[in-house]
Amino acid sequence: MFVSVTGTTAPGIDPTRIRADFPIFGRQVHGQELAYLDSASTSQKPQAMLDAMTGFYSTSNANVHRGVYTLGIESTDAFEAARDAVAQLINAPSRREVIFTRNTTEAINLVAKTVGAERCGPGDVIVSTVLEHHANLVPWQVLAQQTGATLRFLDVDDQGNLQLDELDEIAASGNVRIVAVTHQSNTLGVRPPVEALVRWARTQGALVVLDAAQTVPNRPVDVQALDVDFLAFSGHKTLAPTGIGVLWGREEILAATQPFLTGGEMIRSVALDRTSWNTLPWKFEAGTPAYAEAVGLHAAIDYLQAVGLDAIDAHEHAITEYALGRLGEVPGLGIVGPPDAASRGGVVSFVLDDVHPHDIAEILDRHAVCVRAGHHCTQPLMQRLGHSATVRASFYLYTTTDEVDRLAAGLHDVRKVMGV
Amino acid sequence: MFVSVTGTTAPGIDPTRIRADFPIFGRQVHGQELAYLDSASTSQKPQAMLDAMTGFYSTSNANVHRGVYTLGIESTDAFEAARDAVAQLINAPSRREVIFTRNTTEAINLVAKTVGAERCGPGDVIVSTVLEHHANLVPWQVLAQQTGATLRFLDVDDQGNLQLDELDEIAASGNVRIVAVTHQSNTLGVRPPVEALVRWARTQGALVVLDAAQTVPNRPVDVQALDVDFLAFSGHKTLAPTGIGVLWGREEILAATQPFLTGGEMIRSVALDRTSWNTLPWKFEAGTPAYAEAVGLHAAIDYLQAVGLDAIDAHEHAITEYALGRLGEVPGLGIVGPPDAASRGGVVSFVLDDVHPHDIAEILDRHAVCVRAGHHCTQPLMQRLGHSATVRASFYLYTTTDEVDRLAAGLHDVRKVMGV
Amino acid sequence: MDDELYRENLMDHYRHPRNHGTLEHPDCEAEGKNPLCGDEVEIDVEVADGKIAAIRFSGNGCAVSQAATSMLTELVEGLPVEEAAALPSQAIIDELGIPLSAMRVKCAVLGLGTLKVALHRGAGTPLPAEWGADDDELVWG
Amino acid sequence: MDDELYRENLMDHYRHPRNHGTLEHPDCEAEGKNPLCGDEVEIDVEVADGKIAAIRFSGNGCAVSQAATSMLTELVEGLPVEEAAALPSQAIIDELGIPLSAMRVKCAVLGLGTLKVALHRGAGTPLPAEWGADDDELVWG
Ligand SMILES: Cc1ncc(COP(=O)(O)O)c(C=O)c1O
Ligand SMILES: Cc1ncc(COP(=O)(O)O)c(C=O)c1O
Repeated sequence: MFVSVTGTTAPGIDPTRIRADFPIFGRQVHGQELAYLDSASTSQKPQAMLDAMTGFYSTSNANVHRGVYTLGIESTDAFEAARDAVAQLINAPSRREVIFTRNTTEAINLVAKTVGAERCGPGDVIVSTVLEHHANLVPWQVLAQQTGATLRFLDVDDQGNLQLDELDEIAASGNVRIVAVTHQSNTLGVRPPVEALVRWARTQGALVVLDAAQTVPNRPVDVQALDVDFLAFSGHKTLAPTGIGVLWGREEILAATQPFLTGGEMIRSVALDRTSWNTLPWKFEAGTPAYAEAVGLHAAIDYLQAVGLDAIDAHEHAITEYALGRLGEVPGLGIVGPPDAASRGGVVSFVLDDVHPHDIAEILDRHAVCVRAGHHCTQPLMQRLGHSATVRASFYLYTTTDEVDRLAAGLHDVRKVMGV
Repeated sequence: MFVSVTGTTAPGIDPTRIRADFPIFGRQVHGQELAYLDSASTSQKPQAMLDAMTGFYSTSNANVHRGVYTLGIESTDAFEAARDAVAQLINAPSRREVIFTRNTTEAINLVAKTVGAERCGPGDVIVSTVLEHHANLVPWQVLAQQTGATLRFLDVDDQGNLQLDELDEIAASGNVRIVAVTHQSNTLGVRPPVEALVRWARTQGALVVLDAAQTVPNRPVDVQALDVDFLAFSGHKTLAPTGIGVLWGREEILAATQPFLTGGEMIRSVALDRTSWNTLPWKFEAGTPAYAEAVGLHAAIDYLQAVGLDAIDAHEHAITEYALGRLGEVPGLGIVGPPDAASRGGVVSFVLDDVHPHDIAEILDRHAVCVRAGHHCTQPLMQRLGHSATVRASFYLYTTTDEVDRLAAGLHDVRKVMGV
Repeated sequence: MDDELYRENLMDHYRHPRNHGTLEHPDCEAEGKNPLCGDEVEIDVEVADGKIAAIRFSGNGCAVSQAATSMLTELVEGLPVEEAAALPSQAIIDELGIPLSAMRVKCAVLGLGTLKVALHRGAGTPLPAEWGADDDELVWG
Repeated sequence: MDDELYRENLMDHYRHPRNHGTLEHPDCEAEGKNPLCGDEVEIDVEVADGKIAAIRFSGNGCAVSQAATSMLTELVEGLPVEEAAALPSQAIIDELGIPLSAMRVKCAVLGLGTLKVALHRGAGTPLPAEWGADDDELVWG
């Protein structure tokens, strides 16, 4: 194996050394070190990122794009350098295509409420999947209701593998305008066949919106290789602060689209009766942006690239394989989603006999093991798979096999406490 | 005078001591200490606020409203405690009325695109003023275009005082639905007669949207005493981080209004064909919120309240009076806006002979004096007053008379360099 | 591990719920749901002489929600309807006797809320404002 | 104060702009605007034998924008049109000889951009992509 999963030896990632960069791992819960297995929900933050933000506030803070004085210039430069870092991270053809939002959710709403609203109407079809996080589902539901377009969902099999057999029927049912799909399910870790879907969307003349909230954090993502039209992700899942996300979109589409929010920054000139818009990317960034968070995102990207996104991907794969093995030893435990580590990310959902996931998560917390319990903002998927809730453990560059061992040990204790 | 403006003696604020709490004032520009006179654009940050955010990330960070584990509970509690602090700051009747946004701009857009879009149509009238920041002007322009409503602007006199003489004519012209007005002009510092406007709006059955971006930071603001329906402000102007703002709105209106952005957090339940919304305030907060920024905002509010908003208001008033005096000594300098300190905030706009404001700001920067030059996101106001740009100095709790003296000295140098 | 959280009494109610099932001829009934967790309970009540003569519940969800509802049925059986309808949340939290986070409090009071909805429906009295649809994350049906 | 920023040469051009005014019979003309700052310039050009025979400008704005345009007119007078149309931004920045922030660079190149728009219009050639409306904050009319 390329990556050490014992947490101590080269080559690849040594999560134990990485953990030393994250101050929260100095924290104890119930007298024990943290086993933080909820990175699919949000990531922890390296000191370097926190220092970058604090340092920025302490030396260069001023509003961006406005001041002609030194601080204002430094602040603007730092903000725009973060945009360059994002463009480079996802291999965007142009920095003008990188729009800062609050999070993935706002990024997808922005597309739905601008490009989507302009392009959809009765007779048109929007395609999504039952795998989606609510963020890539509800905005399309609302768009369909508001425009009269039809919303169709691709189904999954019982392990959550996306089914493409309805594509022909969907194509025959109307003009497919938008295909909105996740790059990786936040609940199951499964990665749908995005390439095939993109090829099909191209034959339909449809735009593809890729929800990359679960993949930009942990492996190389290249918008040009993916050949999608829009891509969204959240800073807080990529070691960066809350309050910042990214929408990447093709320049020719964004340039031809009316703005979303309006106000300062995004205008060229304003008269009482008429306003003209700024150029890209600022046309889509109304008001004072989260510029200090952008500085934090830049530092987070630097950190991720210094570790190496290929290495992070390999580490997550290895840890997931290890976790599937350890969880397989817990009697009564059922994996929800694909049973193997192939073509999946660092996320494992499971149930344990008829013990309620909340009880499991709460008992695990007594072991300082942090996992999520619930529907993971994917209620339609849960319903499709016949669960009201699951427990989810998710991994990242700082996850050790020791944490996985503690999860497994905790689950044995859950069985004891709950008497199963 | 209640407040010392010499910066050293009691009672009231001692800005010199306050500055010690703000790490950026340790910074030098061109070998000189900062004279930061651009707080109307954004505020500087106290160490206590930075520490609160870093401390939060280093001990309790987890996604909110989701985890049943200890970190998730602490994180949620911290986020919701920030909401309570905001509610208390502006005397909101209920915490359910406090919605976190990115900034003032998003808050106003939210109102325009939900309540505004639901309530406006042909024959309806939206009233705004030529004083407004673009953030409280362009969204209403767009709303008028999209709904067929008419947008009317109240004019100002040559000093920027709002004129109410057209109200009868406007009332006769259609159903007045929304009155959007600033609590204080960010360009002139002038405070329009909001009370009279609210009384008039009540006779029309119109909703009042108050842009309080320039007042929440520096004096007590009470939504119940103001009797408005919506109020917006930005964290970054109130000692808090970028990436967070607040919309306060009346509960009965918000409860009856469809949501804005959709996705996680803001739902109650999601099926493929139908979604029901969460209760207030979360119905209007889609996706992972800027929860760490909320923690920062909470610390900023604590800091402001420890200093005392009445004292800050008095200090700004005193500093403004002092500045108007010193600027009056500069030959060729013309104040844009009211010439006196009565009923205005800590903002002074001016021009100097025919020297371009950008040249002024750039030369002042060589003295480490930070001021803004331009239209201050109020192009219609500038046009109305016959200026293409002004220089703006703005003050806050950390502003000293020494900084004002350095501004004045810098302006004498500008005259020399520019040969006027 | 510190298993204060899942005390024996709680686990006993969870594994052996009291008054579990349904009533043939309930005078009032209601169901409650905590959509965030997926906890569900249904409660049937028979009233005689202004008192709760019989009560049964069914449902599924976490141990806290189900045990709390089981305990609740024992608490209120025989009580005057008004008294049961006025039972404070703290009563049931005390009965559970474990530390509860804000999120788990919702699980704990789901049964109580559902009972109150049922009783108010039976009496034809309006629901107190704090049990209204827009005031809490729990949903009644 | 360190007045490197506003060197004598720059201030001289600002106070005494060269080639200021308009032409009676320009072969081509254009105006440029920097909406963020409010800087404006108008440029008239007479072409003879493929060279810039005469050039005049008017406008208002900051010292950098006006001085840079004044310097520009001296730089290009007599130059072949193609050569002037290919003049790099750096040429004018060097001519100013002062440190410029990104924001001030826009002021500095406003005149040059406007001249290029005029020359391309006169020659009937399309504007190079980098001078297109959506590619820069400057606006041409
Ligand atoms: C009066 C006023 N309204 C609105 C805004 C916009 O604030 P933001 O850019 O934080 O959205 C500002 C600040 O620039 C302002 O001063
Ligand atoms: C796949 C996926 N999409 C969208 C989201 C929403 O992200 P955010 O809450 O940051 O907007 C998430 C995270 O919860 C996610 O995992």
